[in-house]
Amino acid sequence: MSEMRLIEAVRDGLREELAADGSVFLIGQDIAVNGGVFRVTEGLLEEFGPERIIDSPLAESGMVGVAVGAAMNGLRPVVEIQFADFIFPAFNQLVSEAARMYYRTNGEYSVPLVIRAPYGGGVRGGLYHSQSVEAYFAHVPGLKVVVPSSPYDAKGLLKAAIRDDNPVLFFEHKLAYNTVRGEVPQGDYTVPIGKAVVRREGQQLSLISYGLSVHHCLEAADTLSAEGIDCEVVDLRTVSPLDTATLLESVKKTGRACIVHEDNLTGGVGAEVAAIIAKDAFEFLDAPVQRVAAPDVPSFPYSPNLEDALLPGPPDIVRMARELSAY
Amino acid sequence: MSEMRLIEAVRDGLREELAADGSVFLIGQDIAVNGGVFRVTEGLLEEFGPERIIDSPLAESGMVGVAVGAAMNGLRPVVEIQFADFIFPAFNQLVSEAARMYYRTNGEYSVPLVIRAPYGGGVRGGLYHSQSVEAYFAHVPGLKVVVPSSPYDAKGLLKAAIRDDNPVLFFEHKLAYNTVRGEVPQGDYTVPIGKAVVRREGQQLSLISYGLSVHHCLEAADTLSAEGIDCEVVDLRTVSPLDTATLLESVKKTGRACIVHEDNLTGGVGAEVAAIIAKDAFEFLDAPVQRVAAPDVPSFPYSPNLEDALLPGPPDIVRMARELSAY
Amino acid sequence: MPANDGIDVDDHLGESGLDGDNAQRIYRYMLLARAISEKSWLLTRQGRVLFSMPCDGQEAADVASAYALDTGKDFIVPYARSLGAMLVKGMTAQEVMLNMFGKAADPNSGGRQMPMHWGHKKLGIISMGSSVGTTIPRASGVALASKLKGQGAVTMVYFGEGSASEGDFHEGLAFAGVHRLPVVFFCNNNGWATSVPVSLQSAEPQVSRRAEGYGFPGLTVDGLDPLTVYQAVKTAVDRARSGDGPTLVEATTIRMMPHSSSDNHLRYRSQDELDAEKESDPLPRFQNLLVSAGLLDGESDQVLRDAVDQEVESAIEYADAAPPPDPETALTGVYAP
Amino acid sequence: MPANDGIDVDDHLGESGLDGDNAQRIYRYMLLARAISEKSWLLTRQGRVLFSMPCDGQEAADVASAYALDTGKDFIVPYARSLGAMLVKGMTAQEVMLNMFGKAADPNSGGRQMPMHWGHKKLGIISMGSSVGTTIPRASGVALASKLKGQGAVTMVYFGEGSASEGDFHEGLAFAGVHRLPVVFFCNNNGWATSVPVSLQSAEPQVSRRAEGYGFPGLTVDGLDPLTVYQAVKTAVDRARSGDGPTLVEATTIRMMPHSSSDNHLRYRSQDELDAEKESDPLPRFQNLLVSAGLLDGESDQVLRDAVDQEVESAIEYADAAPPPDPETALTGVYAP
Ligand SMILES: Cc1ncc(C[n+]2csc(CCOP(=O)(O)OP(=O)(O)O)c2C)c(N)n1
Ligand SMILES: Cc1ncc(C[n+]2csc(CCOP(=O)(O)OP(=O)(O)O)c2C)c(N)n1
Ligand SMILES: [Mg+2]
Ligand SMILES: [Mg+2]
Repeated sequence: MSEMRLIEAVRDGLREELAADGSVFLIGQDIAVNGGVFRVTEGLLEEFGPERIIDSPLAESGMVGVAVGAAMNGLRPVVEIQFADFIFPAFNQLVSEAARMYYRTNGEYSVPLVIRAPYGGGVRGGLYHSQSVEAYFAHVPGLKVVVPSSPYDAKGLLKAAIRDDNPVLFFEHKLAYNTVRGEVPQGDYTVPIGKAVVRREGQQLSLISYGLSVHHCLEAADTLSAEGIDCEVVDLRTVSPLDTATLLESVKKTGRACIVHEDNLTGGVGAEVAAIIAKDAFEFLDAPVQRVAAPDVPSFPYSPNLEDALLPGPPDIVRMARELSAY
Repeated sequence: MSEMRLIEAVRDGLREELAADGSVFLIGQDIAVNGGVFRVTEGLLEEFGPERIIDSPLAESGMVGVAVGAAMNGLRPVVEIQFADFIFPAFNQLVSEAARMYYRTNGEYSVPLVIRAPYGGGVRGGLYHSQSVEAYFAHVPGLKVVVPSSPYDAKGLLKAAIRDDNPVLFFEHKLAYNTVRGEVPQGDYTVPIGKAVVRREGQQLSLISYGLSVHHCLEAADTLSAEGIDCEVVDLRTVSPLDTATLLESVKKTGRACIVHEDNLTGGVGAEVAAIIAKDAFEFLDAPVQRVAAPDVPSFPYSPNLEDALLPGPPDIVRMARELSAY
Repeated sequence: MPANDGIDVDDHLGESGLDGDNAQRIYRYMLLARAISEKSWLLTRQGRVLFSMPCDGQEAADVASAYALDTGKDFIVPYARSLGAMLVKGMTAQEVMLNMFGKAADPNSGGRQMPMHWGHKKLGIISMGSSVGTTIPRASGVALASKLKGQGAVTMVYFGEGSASEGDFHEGLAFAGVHRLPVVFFCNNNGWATSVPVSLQSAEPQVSRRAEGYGFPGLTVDGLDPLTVYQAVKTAVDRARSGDGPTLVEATTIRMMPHSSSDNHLRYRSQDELDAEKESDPLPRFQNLLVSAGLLDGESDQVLRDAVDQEVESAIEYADAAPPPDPETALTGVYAP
Repeated sequence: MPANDGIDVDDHLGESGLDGDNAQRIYRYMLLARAISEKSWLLTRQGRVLFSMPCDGQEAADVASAYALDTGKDFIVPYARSLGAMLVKGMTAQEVMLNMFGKAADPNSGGRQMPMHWGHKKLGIISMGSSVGTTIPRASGVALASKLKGQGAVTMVYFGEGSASEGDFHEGLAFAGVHRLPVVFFCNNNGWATSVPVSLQSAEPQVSRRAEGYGFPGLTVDGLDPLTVYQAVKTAVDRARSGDGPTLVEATTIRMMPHSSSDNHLRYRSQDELDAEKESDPLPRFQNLLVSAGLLDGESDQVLRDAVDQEVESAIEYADAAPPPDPETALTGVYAP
């Protein structure tokens, strides 16, 4: 065990999988010589050489298409999209090809592919370097979507994603890279995809979240606890497929649920989670299911006071939790 | 008034807007000489000439990008995507450009653009000629998403879409083109975007839907009525922005809600509608909010008995309604 | 037949690098492709098959190009009209018909995809969906893996000139050029993307001229002559296999039939034009060449045609009777275990 | 200065079609662009501005190309490094600085976009986001509208050689070729896409060679010499305006600074290489040319530089003091009314 920043945990996971499995290779813009614009892949070129750490042309669709083809011919590509915002040119390759290859070939061809991308706001990145894009992909059967909140999970889930025979989208909050620290085992371990975890036990209210927002929930839970509101915090970790058992168990216990994410409200992952709760925990609910999310605006504007006006954070969660528990 | 098929109503709307406003033009694959693969645009080339009815290259991103540019220079492009399934190559142009042009320019530039596309299954079109894609776009602030169910609405909503200064996605169920008929006024009228309508009044259960599925709901409501289950059918017409007032009013009255769509369940429009109901009609609910949707499979497979196994239809709605009303 | 006029048949055969046996085999594959295409069309007219995309007019290009591959080792990334190449790559008439009828035993997709959406892992045929163009970077990816693994395989990807308008064409070719990948880009330029003529795809109708922008050779060949196609593709395949990188081969072909069973080409093409085009049908032309070369006569041709016909008929019979996919399976296989 | 060696300065000026006045104006715009770029960089180092993308090394290309437009009528679709072109098109140093500081009065986006994400409707500058390449079909669309409306305007779109790898490049150019649209595609080939050299974008490093595949001319010019750039672009603009269709002009430039204020180019370029590149800085080179032509001397140059400096300093002062956008407005303007 050693304490690591989230960025180091991701790098660790990549390095170990590259070392353990010769079929793993990385491709992305600026990931080789430059070590990635966030430095996630720093040092990997030196260690694994240019055949396995490939600087891609500025062409996301082609890059993902190439990765799908390489995966179909026995490799395990890990693609870095420089910012999650730039995944859209590759949308067709992901949704029409990667996601449904296994189904459409009746199980003949699988596509063991990982797409990593930094997501999220709060870094003054403006409308195109701040987005959360997980909801688009959580709607797509055949894709898995993972959003780790801790260094331990980041490494363990990434390793699981690389070994998974399905296409996995792996979103890393760029603000978490260097601000979120935690204990990470040195050697090999995986964290299973599709399993949520309770980060904090509580009796009165379930805060359900993923990624950086989990930390906002934990912070809010501390504040709320001082006010006598005892929150449970569920970290989904995987947003598709959802671990409905864990989240329902929590809500059935607390009777109150609030889903929290940084993505905009309408059609976000919170909608699906709320729909599941409303259906399967109906009898247990003491209050309406609530969501704390960014407003329906096209991502976060650049100017700090505009961005700060939109970024959902601990105060928003606290406010909603108070309202819920007073219901 | 005259009875028309839905396809004729769409064509009528296009023709009237082309005639009324010289800045309207159409672009799409096979829409000019061939009149569109579904014949929606038949006769328009002859009437309006090749400068306004343009056969596009096989390049959806380019086509939408061109349309965005033309819209920014004062025209009102109406793009036909040959099948909704082929909208994904243009995803970036729609989400990153069209949707947020107005916001990102602080209101300087608007993008008056309509994207029409036939959607939906039941035509043995297999995995790539059967999809519902509205949920992806309903998540995008800055876009409007319309799915008409009747010829009257198709014409009126299309005309409203063309006159709207925002990008509007307009999905037409390909099975409805020639099977759904209805009265359509000859001349000019519009149906407002963002307004749902109650298609059938009922007291016990709200079936909330859009597009072809509305007809499935109406059919199911007839069956259910014979069993003494009195359903209200709400046709959303616009799935983004949602007319929450109308749908909540219905659910508050009936106390039971089931959302129906052909798109796959997880992350579909039904998730958002369910989340809204669970939150804002909480006190009125006598049963959990339910959804009838396609299972989470990558669209409908080709083989008829595979497709029929997945297509949600009136029997599924009836079954769910019985369950709900027995709750 | 026009295009053979004035050409010394034996020289032409000799230059192509194909011996008589191989030329005969190619001819047989062309006959088989045509027979399947024609009969599939009829099946759609009878309502027994729901969809077809005829390859009539493309047999020379598809068969001869695939013939230049090491079929046991190389990969094909097909498109819907690549039937001829599928046959050369080892797909049987029966397998094709299982696909046409959407039956459970269809090795392409078990009835999950529309007819003529190819993919056959054991044969090295990389699955295609309907979204055109996506195959092109995928082919570069398959070839990248071949290179990294030292597989020694060449990947050939087929697409139409219309599909070459998609951005994925650009991105796929550029990548292959940079990494000198063992891939051959084979463009079937039949002049039409459904109803849209090539003149509306690009002001430069010759797709091969784009290759130079990616730093590798491009050439346009007469796609109606299998010998010419074979020779050009063989050179490209050898080049790829020896590590010299990709080639873009454009074969000019004709589309003798409508785009698909859902299309009516008389809406945008005149009967006269279609009749004139029929004159350059690659089949009688190659038949004549083989006759001139003493590799075929009226009798042996009829024997061949009867055998092919019989093969297709029994494939149809078999496939028609084969069980459809079990509806229960519609829900399974979304995720690999 | 190297590239002027052996060239008759007056001939060169004469051939470019620019008179002395215009040459001086171009020089001033270049100085202004450089000064803004340098000072913006400093502002990021001071933490007063949060982001910048320097255009140092590109001033000749950007300014001279835009100078070939009818700035009152034509359209520009810029990219982040098009500062020089923005100035020529009428954006003031003050407006640029309002943008750099993300202030409410920023005409580009009112502080909603990152710095150097241009767009100014009144000036005919079509808004850009960050997703590169999307601008290229957009430019064809602006030009299509010009053509349909008989507007008589030319659209010029700027992008880097890296961005030319996106599929949208292909789709945008092909469309413009087919419809002979009044558009000029201006590629700034500085050899780098952040840390990725052009050799990894395409095996053919000259982007202009792709034009022939779309049926219109492409050419590569020395982007460090404003006269050459002006002349080439003027020809392309005239061609476009007269209805003869698009041209792809590639200007080879240098990127003297890191990709952006978030980048450290020493991670992938050596100091030696950077030092060597500095030798071809377009500014001293053009300065020398003007001196040789008798259009500039030490004194007038200093006067100019002081004025430019003053202009930028007061723009910074103004912008720094200007009010930021009202947080309440963050929620508004998602939909046009
Ligand atoms: C992305 C996408 N857009 C549109 C279509 C509809 N479509 C199917 S085939 C085709 C024309 C293809 O033309 P070409 O590539 O020249 O091949 P050909 O049919 O002529 O052999 C079109 C438009 C599609 N399948 N995929
Ligand atoms: C679609 C997309 N992918 C990635 C990026 C990140 N990015 C911004 S600029 C850039 C390099 C651009 O290089 P080039 O086009 O050559 O322009 P230059 O910066 O050299 O002037 C990259 C990769 C982006 N903005 N958009
Ligand atoms: Mg074609
Ligand atoms: Mg560059």
